[in-house]
Amino acid sequence: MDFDLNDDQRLLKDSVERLITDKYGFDQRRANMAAPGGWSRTMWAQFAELGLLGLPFAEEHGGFGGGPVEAMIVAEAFGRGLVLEPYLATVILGGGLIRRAGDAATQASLLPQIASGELLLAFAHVEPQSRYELHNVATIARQDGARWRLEGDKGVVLHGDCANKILVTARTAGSTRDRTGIGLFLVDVPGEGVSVRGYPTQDGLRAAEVSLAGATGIPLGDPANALPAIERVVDEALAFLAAEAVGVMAAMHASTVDYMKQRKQFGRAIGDFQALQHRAVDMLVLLEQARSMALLATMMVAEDDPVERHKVAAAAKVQIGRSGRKLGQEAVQLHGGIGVTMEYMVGHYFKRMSMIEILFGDADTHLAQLAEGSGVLEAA
Amino acid sequence: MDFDLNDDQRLLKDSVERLITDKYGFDQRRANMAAPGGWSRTMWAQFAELGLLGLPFAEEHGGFGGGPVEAMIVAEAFGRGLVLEPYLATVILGGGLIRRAGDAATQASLLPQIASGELLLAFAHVEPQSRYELHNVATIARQDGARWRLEGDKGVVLHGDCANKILVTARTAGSTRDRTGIGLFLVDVPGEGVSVRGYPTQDGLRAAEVSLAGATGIPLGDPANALPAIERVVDEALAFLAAEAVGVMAAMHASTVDYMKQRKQFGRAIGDFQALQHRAVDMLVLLEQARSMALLATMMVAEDDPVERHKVAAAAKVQIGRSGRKLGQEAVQLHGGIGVTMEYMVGHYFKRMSMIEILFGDADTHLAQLAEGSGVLEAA
Amino acid sequence: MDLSFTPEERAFREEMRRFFRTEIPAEIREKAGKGEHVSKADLITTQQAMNKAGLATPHWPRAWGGRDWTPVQTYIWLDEMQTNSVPAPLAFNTSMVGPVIAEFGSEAQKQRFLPATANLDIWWCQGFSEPGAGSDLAGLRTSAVRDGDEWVVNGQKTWTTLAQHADWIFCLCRTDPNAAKKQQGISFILIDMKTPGITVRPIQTLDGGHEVNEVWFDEVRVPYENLVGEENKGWDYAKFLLGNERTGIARVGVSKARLLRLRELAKLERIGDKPLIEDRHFREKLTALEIELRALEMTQLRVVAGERDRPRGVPNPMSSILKLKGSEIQQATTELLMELVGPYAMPYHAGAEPEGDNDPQSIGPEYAAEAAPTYFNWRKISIYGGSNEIQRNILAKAILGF
Amino acid sequence: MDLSFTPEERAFREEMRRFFRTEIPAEIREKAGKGEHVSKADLITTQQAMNKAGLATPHWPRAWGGRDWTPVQTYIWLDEMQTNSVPAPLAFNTSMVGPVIAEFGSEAQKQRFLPATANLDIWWCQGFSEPGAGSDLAGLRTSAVRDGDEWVVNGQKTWTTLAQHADWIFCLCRTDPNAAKKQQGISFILIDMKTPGITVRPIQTLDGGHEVNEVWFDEVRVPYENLVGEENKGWDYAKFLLGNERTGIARVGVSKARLLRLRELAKLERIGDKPLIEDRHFREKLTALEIELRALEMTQLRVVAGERDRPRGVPNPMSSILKLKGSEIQQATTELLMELVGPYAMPYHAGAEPEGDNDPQSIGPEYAAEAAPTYFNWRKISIYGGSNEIQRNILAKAILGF
Repeated sequence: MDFDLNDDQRLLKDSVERLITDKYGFDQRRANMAAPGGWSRTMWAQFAELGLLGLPFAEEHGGFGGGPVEAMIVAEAFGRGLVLEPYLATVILGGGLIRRAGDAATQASLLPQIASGELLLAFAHVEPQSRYELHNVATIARQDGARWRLEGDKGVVLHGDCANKILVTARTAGSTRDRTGIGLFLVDVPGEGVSVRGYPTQDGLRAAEVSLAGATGIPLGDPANALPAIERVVDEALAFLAAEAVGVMAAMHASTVDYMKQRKQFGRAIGDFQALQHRAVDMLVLLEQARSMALLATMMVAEDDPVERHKVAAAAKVQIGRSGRKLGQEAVQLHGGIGVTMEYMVGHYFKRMSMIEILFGDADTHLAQLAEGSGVLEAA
Repeated sequence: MDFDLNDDQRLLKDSVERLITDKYGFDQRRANMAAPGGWSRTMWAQFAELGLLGLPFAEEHGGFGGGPVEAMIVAEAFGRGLVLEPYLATVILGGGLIRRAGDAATQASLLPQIASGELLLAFAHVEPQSRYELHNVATIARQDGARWRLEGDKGVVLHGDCANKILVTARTAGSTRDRTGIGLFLVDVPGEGVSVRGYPTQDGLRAAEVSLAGATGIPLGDPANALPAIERVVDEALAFLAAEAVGVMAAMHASTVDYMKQRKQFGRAIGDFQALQHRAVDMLVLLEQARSMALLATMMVAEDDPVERHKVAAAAKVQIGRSGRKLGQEAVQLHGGIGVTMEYMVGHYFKRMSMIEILFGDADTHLAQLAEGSGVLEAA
Repeated sequence: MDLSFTPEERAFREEMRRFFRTEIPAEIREKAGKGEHVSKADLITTQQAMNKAGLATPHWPRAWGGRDWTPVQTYIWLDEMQTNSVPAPLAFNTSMVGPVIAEFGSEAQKQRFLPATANLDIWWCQGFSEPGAGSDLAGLRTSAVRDGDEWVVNGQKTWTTLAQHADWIFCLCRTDPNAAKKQQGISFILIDMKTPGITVRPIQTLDGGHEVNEVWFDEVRVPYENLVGEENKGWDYAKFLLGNERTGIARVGVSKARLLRLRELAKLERIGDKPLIEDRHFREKLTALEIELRALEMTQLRVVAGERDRPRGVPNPMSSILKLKGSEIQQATTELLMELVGPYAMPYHAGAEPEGDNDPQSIGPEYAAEAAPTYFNWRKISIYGGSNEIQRNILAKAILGF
Repeated sequence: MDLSFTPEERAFREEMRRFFRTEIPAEIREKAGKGEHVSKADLITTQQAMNKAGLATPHWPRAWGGRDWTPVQTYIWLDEMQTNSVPAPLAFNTSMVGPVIAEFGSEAQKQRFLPATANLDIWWCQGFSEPGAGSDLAGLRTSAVRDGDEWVVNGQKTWTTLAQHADWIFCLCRTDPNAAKKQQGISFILIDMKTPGITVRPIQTLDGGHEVNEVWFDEVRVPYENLVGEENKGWDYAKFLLGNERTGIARVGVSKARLLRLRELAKLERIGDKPLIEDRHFREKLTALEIELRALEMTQLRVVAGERDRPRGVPNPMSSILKLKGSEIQQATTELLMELVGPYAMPYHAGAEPEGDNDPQSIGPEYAAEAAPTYFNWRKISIYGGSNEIQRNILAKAILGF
């Protein structure tokens, strides 16, 4: 039991935080958002240079063999910076799926391309009827000679508009909500039968609607049983998002406390008012509880038992979702008028937090699912 | 639309409040509790003298023809006084059941006895398995020649230990949770086959466990279909309890505000601390929302449509339950140490509030049931 | 005590309902009900239809179009307006500057401004808040210095709602910087927005919309006669203005319409193998909110009924409860819509911006488009018009006696 | 960063678990787990068993029975104790007066008191709070005036927990009424409860129990040598005492045991036609609380791990978070038990009182009897030991820098 970072981790943390401090101020971020595609290729190259894009991959694949703690360090810093680039989509989700579902050859071919920054990926799972269920898949994959052809509509594909390849869930057997009969297919973009319509999301990031009309897909792993690998990678994404949320929340809290010390009303700093101090304290408690859950999710995400692993990832999503919403609303409220404008960072944090709440299932959804089980405590 | 009391109502309010102020101080209440049976026969006689025991009954039955507003006035004052006497059990529940389910002769015979104070009643509906379901009745009533004999166990019968007659729900047909086949029977106490074990409840009132082993019961109304009348009377009891809760909450709130103005720490009244002021304000909002719901329940309880009537009564129970719990906990907290002792009134209010929460179903139970329906708003 | 409406009141409600449903264009009500952007032209159309029927300014003095209604009638009018998703008459005109001019203005000001204000021929905006004077409004610094027949105004106002549409602004300006208390020495001045030296800079809100602005005054010359009432008495008029007509503040009708709509939408949205409306957790959340709203409706009626016995223009501190609880409920409806919509709350629709040109209905279900913008935008409800913290201070002092 | 326990730590946990499960009588653990009254004799039995094994005072100096454990070991010891429903060693002895005597007492005081204190041969109570000095402890007024070889003590203490069992009391007394600051001029004095002039008056708590008392001192004469450390330095010792061992304050293990028990009881209780545990609403509430507790457990571990780098005896302000959240969760478990039990939470069982003589199991299900008393009694958790308001003040100042 040791919460200290080792030397490599500390180095990583310092360098990512420095990058965010130097290159991800309010104005720079706005400039990045205004770049073609809504994010900065220059930043992406810097991420590659720092080794961030290959962080979780093995050295033989151009990576650094980083584990959950390394991912957490990056996520938290990215949360503070409200990073726009497709790290979650490409490295955590795309790279994760290739690592967990792809064969050795695919890994050897694609992972180095991710690490170098050439390859951008996206993961297409949401469908109009699916809501947050990963196994709710109506998109069909049919064998056509040696090829698989995909047919269906995918929505809110994170960074789907910049991806060179999209990882698509599609059904090869069974009916829409069956847990088996789901495959994962690599689809090249642009490609015949693939149409991608990109748009900004509410937090200034990007997503796309993807239509598949007979598009060719190459199966990644078992085309009849990709769900276990997908669920594992989504748990990793939940741990990443939890840490990103901690970064976002910590920044909102710090901004609120600062603002309270500076802003004067009735001849004194509003931070002198005890009622507001106590609310800032309640925000601190929310933050620290969320941080604890993010740590726990980080600790458990490498767990092989899918039930225990998912339980903690889902619990973290519940905690983050609830704490983050409350903390974010309080941060905006305590900033007053400027909190609801685009001109101050706190509102942007609030918007990102609101989208993190939604990604891969909101708090109520995960709580409902957890409640079906036997609880989240370890029996004595 | 007029929230003012008419002259008679104002007179009633004045006289009940004066009675409470003069006769129901902390020490007098404690003395009443120490009396045999846990409440004061002298007070009961005064209630009779003031006309309170016959308030809801027709003049021909020795009553005053009071309606829901009159009941609300009494309930709220009793809430402030934490009245121990069996008014709810005898007048609202017992008298209500006789009015709603009894035939003319029964009414003519029993209601005057209630009004004069001679007759004490109790309503036995809870069973070990029933929880809060009124239609969950395992106690059996069997016809034995001209008589009905009852068999079963009833629990937590409010003021069951002082009642001369107990109104017992018993099943004449169907299975335990059927809505039909339930009768209501008058059982004399003492009586053969009736055993009553009294005890104090957590709020200092009284209740009893009642065992029926072949006891004789006289049916009140249709022995196969008493549930509609029972549900109506329980809605009336819910409206009464809502108003009583408002009295309790208002007293807790007033006590808290007073205490905050008097209690000094760090050289100033704790009421000078803004964080505590804001909490007292949040309590005020809870109180006023609860008061509004109690008013609405009062307004709707005479409604003949059972669905609309029950909807509002249940909604009031939800509101009262949630507001009351939160307000009570805050009242105790803001009183500090003395709030958790028997030596200060606020704790006794808190305990009564906690029992009101439970009576005839807690907030979660009513919310769950309401949520099955089509909502509580009136469509435009 | 009679808690039901009289037959006359019920007939009045019918009349209002019929008017709103037949005389206000359905497409405007529909847009408003869905939370979509309602244009300047829509607001003018609506208010002029109401004004024509004498329903835009019922609380004004009778001589200027008022109706001498009872508080209950005013409540019913407002409730029907909100429940039927009719955009309210522009508050700056009918609830703020209009009553102030009617009460304190000169005869010439009344003639010149009141009919045009009632009919929205003049669009007013409010110049109160400043960067350094938000909750602490009396700390304002925009100055007006007399120079012969003119005022010379310098300074900056902020959070000026819809200033981009406004023809005129009513401003609080400091006219006596040496007054003993900061509430003294403030005057209430009417300024034509076309006057040279005025600059309007938009402030983009979180949802991407343009509702509020900064307004800069640089040596702006205003006729002296545009002063309302007496010099240095502006604070009194502002208090009168803010105390006016506070019962609508709970926006019960708006929340009611939204909750009814949520219930309908939850029948369309699916969770797992069933409609969301059959999900117990969602239903319980929705029902709990409906209960809070019914209680608030009753609280509002109690305040309305109490108006009868209160002096005019003196705000009832109980209305702070309406603001607190009303804002909580309104905000909760936006959270519930976010939850209802699920992943399709994420796309940002440029069409959600006022005067935007995208088609907001092209991504995900139509009703999803407004979910996040409304959630973000409505955080303002607990901030503006006296933040909820200020409301708590008012209640602590005025009701609890701290 | 390694967030798992080392093999040594896991072995240590096994050792503790085995000890608590085999050496502490099962009936005592069962009573404590159900929230039933644990008698004085039970507490003595438990502590003496622990002391015999060197487990009652691990955080004391080694010379007096301490173990030089790492913070993580101390945490594991405490966690296993709480999770297995073992009544903790009497805090007044092992966490409060013991460490103060060990640090600041004379050699004679150590010899005389420490072994007996560790073994609960002496039962201590705490004389800090007074009617006028609760959260503002430094405002205390009980005086000790030197008279030759004696102190003469006059005044009143309150909220004195289990004073009815106590052999000795450690008191803060004002010894210099003219000190410049009220924190100065206070001394820390040990007083035999059998000394003439001491009166103990019970205070009945809401649940009907007798846990706390008023203690009156009327010309109580105490040997001068019972002063601990220096005259007028008592406030420093009190701060040392209060800063000692704060990580147990979250009572995570206690809440864990209660939540696991709630899950079991919910299988017994029926709602409609099924066990309560199958009710979605109840399950979700229970699960949400479990999640909060897991987060708190982790927060506690973070504080524990941070202890290593902190000076001894200086409280970590982060422990205020443990108190705040820990009390919320503990209280929430009592609410959940009330809800679980339903109507049978209403009967008042005289047997629930300490030393009462009724049979609490005779009305309703056995587990129902403790529901309301615990709900009522545990409201104290957010009040005593520094109220949650005081914890918020500490955090505002020490962590947020207000």
